[in-house]
Amino acid sequence: MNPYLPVLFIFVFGAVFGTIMSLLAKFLGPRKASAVKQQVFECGVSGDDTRVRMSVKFYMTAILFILFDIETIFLFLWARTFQTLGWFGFGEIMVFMAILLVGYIYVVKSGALEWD
Amino acid sequence: MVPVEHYFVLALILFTIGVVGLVVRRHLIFVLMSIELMLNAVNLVFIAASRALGTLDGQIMVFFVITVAACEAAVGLAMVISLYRRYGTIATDFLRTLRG
Amino acid sequence: METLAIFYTLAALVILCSLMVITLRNAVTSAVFLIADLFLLAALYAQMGADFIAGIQVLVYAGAIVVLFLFVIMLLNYTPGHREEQGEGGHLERAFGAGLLALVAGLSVVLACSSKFSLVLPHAFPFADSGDNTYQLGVALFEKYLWPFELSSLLILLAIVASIFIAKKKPPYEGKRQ
Amino acid sequence: MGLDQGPWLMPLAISIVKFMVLFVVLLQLPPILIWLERRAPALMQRRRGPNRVGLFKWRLWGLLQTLADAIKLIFKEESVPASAHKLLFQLAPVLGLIPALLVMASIPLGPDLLIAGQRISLNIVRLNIGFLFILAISSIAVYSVTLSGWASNNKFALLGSMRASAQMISYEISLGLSLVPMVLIYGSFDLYDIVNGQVQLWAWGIFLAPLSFVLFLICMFAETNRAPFDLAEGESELVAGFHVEFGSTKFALFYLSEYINMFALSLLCAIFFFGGWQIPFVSHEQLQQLLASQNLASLCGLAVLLIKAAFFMWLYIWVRWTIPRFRYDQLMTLGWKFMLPLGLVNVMVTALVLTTRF
Repeated sequence: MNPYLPVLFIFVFGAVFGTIMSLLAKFLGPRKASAVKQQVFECGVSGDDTRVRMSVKFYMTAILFILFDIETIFLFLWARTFQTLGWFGFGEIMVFMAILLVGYIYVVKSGALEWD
Repeated sequence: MVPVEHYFVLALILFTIGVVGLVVRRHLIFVLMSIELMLNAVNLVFIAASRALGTLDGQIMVFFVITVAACEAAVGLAMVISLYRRYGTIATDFLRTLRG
Repeated sequence: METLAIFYTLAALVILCSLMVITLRNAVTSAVFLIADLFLLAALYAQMGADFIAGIQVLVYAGAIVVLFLFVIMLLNYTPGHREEQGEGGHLERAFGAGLLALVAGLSVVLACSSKFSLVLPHAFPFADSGDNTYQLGVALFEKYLWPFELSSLLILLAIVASIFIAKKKPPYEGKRQ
Repeated sequence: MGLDQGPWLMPLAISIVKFMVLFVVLLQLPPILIWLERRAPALMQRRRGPNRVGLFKWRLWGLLQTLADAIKLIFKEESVPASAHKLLFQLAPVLGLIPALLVMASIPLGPDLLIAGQRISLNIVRLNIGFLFILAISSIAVYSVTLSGWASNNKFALLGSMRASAQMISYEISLGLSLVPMVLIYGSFDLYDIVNGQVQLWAWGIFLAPLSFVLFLICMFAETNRAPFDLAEGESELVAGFHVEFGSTKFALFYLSEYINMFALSLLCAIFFFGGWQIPFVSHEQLQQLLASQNLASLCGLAVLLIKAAFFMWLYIWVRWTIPRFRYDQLMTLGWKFMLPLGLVNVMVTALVLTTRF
């Protein structure tokens, strides 16, 4: 059997179950919609505009996440093969990480990780 | 077994959709997403060819393409942020007037 | 036979999602379809025996790059009712795009129907999938592709420095926000 | 790879049956855990906690309180904000549930059973890439958080979701890095191989890679947005974070996936660092001889794994009432300036030790 077949099944099952669950409330619960009830919950402050100024820090976190995620992938691949590669692979990955360490130091120094 | 040509045709269609998105949309975010689509079309060709030829080189190329795509997205979106903070818009039509 | 059916289903979904990505008005829904697209492509890769690549496709592409896209879209203050006000492509571009798509669609139908279309590639070559090709992939990467591997670390370094530098730079005046 | 790999109908049917059993068990998790989360702090703080709801004259320590809550939750009126994005508002809870189920399904729960001459493995999804699949799938869970905040078009929800997703992605790196030494030591991505490498007590992950364990434990809490890292839903500042607009069954879905994720991470912690279903000093073969039955021995293994995982579930609750909430800058500093370098050093040291030994 293709090992991805159960994955497909669980995917479909989760989607169907989740949709049914979230639609269930429409039929079981009372339905008395009113304009006030359908406002967003903002402690009495009305207005449906979410133009919040987002901090650019969130975005910097996401950038760093991508780049270090790729590093992790390379590390995983190396970890899987390192028993055959031995010292050679170790040296290779050390160079790789040393180069990325420069980037990490730059990030720390540049203050991109300082949340205030 | 699916013949390798099928994958190539699919990749061709995917790439064309990316090109069309690039031409039609004038919003930098969509432009970048179209580029991701095009890169994915290339990845598909690499993997299909790698299987057809029975080598792993294509898969390793995909590895590098994904690395490049990540870097491209990071730098590209950094520029989007920077442009938006500076001019308040990221429509390519407007940005074209910045020449010179 | 089933394999072919699965391929056609996946391919149709990929094309559908990609079209959604470039046609939808709202950037967030577009990004959601991009996620679906990347997922389906990962399924195609897995079907071709490239498990590890499928894994990193989901992990890096669907799990990280699109997160970045979403973060930027939210940073640009897209709200659910929001549509981009300005800067849509003109009629010329639209006509060109539609024409190109029609051309390629026609071409691919012709290609799919004609039995003559066959590349020089020895297709249906038995792929060396002895179960786990992650190991072989790793060995190939770290031995044959040693230099590209090391150079990719330089690329990542450059990307880190460049993106942080560009995004961090404060604009000379914080104005002109509509 | 395709469907043309031998018979598929029967194995698929077996997988579906196994998954259904698992799913029914998972549905019991939230009621029991919520009950525990109310009673345990009551015990710690010398009060009673909810203890009234029971059947007729038996109070059952208030165990039926959560059942009553669940019924109430389902029959609540659902209100969708008028300015919300309707489609994504529906989609977000489902997007959280699917990864949780997939992760749970790919964790092996014990040695194989032997029923009617057929080997039945106690896991459902077993792929070539092993636990990389788990990492990949759990990285999708972030969208549930991000999209739910955005789709509800609410300032608090948006802010909470941005915080929560930034936190999740930050700690995902450390989570991945803390597992690299496991691959180095046991030489495989397959969770079965990792457990089979831990037969001896001294070969358990916690003894071979103690730093990995610490990192993994911290990431466990951060990834599930639990206390002390629950500031994404800090009641006092952000009302409830990303799911403030979600009520009724959608809220129940968020809860369900949160508890499934907690359980999955507890199981993974037991598998990676505490030998999975291995019992110290008694190997599976010895146990088989002792009990004179393979199935009994396997069920013993399952029970042992569940006990180990239960400890970590208890730890979740324990920590929640012990350690105060972090501040957001502290959280990010911890993630990026301590966990990440420590994880890298951990990988290097493990590799160095292993390479010199070969």
